Amino acid sequence: MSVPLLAIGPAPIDVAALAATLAEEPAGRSLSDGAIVTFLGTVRNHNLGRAVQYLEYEAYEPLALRAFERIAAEAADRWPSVRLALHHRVGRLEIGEASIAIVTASPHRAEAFGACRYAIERVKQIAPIWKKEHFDGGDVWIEGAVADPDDATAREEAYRRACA
Amino acid sequence: MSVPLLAIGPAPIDVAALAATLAEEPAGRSLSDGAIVTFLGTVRNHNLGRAVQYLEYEAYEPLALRAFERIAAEAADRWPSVRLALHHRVGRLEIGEASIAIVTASPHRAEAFGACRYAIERVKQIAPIWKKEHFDGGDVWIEGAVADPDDATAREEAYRRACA
Amino acid sequence: MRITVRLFARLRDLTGAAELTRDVPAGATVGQVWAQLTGEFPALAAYGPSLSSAVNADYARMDAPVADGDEVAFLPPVSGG
Amino acid sequence: MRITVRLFARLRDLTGAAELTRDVPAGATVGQVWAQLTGEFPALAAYGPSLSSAVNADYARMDAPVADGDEVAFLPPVSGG
Repeated sequence: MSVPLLAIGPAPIDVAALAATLAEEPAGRSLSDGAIVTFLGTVRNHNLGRAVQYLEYEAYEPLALRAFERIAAEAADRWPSVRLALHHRVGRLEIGEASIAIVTASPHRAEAFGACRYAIERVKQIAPIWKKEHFDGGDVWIEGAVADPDDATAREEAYRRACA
Repeated sequence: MSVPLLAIGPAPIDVAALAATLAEEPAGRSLSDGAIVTFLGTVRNHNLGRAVQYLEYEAYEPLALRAFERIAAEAADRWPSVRLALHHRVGRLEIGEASIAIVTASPHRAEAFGACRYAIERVKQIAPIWKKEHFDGGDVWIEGAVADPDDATAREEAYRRACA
Repeated sequence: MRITVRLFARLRDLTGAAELTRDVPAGATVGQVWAQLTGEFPALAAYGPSLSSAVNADYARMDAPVADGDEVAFLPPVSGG
Repeated sequence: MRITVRLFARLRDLTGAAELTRDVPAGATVGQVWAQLTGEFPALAAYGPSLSSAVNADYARMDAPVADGDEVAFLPPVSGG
């Protein structure tokens, strides 16, 4: 089963399909990979002391896809040996479900780890996606980073967290 | 399907089963996890300029299991919020097959990434496992680190690579 | 000229609209569209300092020009992942 | 006293044996077992500086004592992962 390398939508994330696609494209390339790193972000039952019931993710999808393309390009620029796949889910997500999956493959592990961590940091910085937390007693939009893809300081912080 | 959290043996690694087990044990604990990081080490078709045909892994299995337990304990000591699963395969492995899978789960991503990277570094430092590379024209035992679990410098280096 | 305004997350809740059609003066910038919108929905004004914006699904700065038929989006701080 | 010696990877190839049974003097250390072994298989000697060892499947230093019936393992540099 082949899926796009970068995607956003309401379907549950199929990590195995994502990894399989990355293994197939481009043909034969994965034969030189020795390291595959996967990050899954999942819905926690608690946040900031609140008992979470479920999350609702909303996105500006065409811009989110462009942000993913930008992130993939930034990662390729810093780690040329790495191939990357990224799926983000939107809509209602129950506790334990995956909101995001990032898979990186590379000949060596340092690059795969670095690019995977970098990608999730950048998603949190610049992807136009929002989560509304429904907890016992109410709901609230979570507001994190002011999205600015050209902010060099934010990008540096993402590299720092990626240990790059 | 439930599998041991730490294991070594000739069976192909079932990452999905490994992740599922980690999600189930202890019961309910995974509900507070927001981050799951997986590392897969796979057999590359090239190494040091040689065209690799296949690898043969050999281990001192009971000591390898103890080394995995030690590594899990070291990770738990440094990252108490992280749960960890680790499977290593032995025997003949073809190009593209996984020799090792490490899965870490934690409420937050920094800890899951750190512990996962730490664990693979430590496996390469202290697990009594050897690979024989069969390449076009011959074979060679790969010899990496002198295994010494008490070597504080090696452990520090693993923390450093884990960006901890 | 006529543009489409897209609003997300709490901005959508505050205005009650995910999408609005508005007439703006020829030569207007993204910032002028925002100013017009905060005139109409004063509760939005608090988001001025933490706002991001896009034109036709591409990030754009507040001084970017807007053309007839454009889709202008305003984004509160993001929380994906 | 009688012990079992386990050899791995290239050490196994050099001796042609994964497992040996050997008699060693009472009170012998891991290091003395190794010395006896390199007497028998001189090709092993090169591994002295990069050797690890274990007694009964637990890492042990070269000065660790060995008891009757123990399994003593010698490990070349590792390459798992």
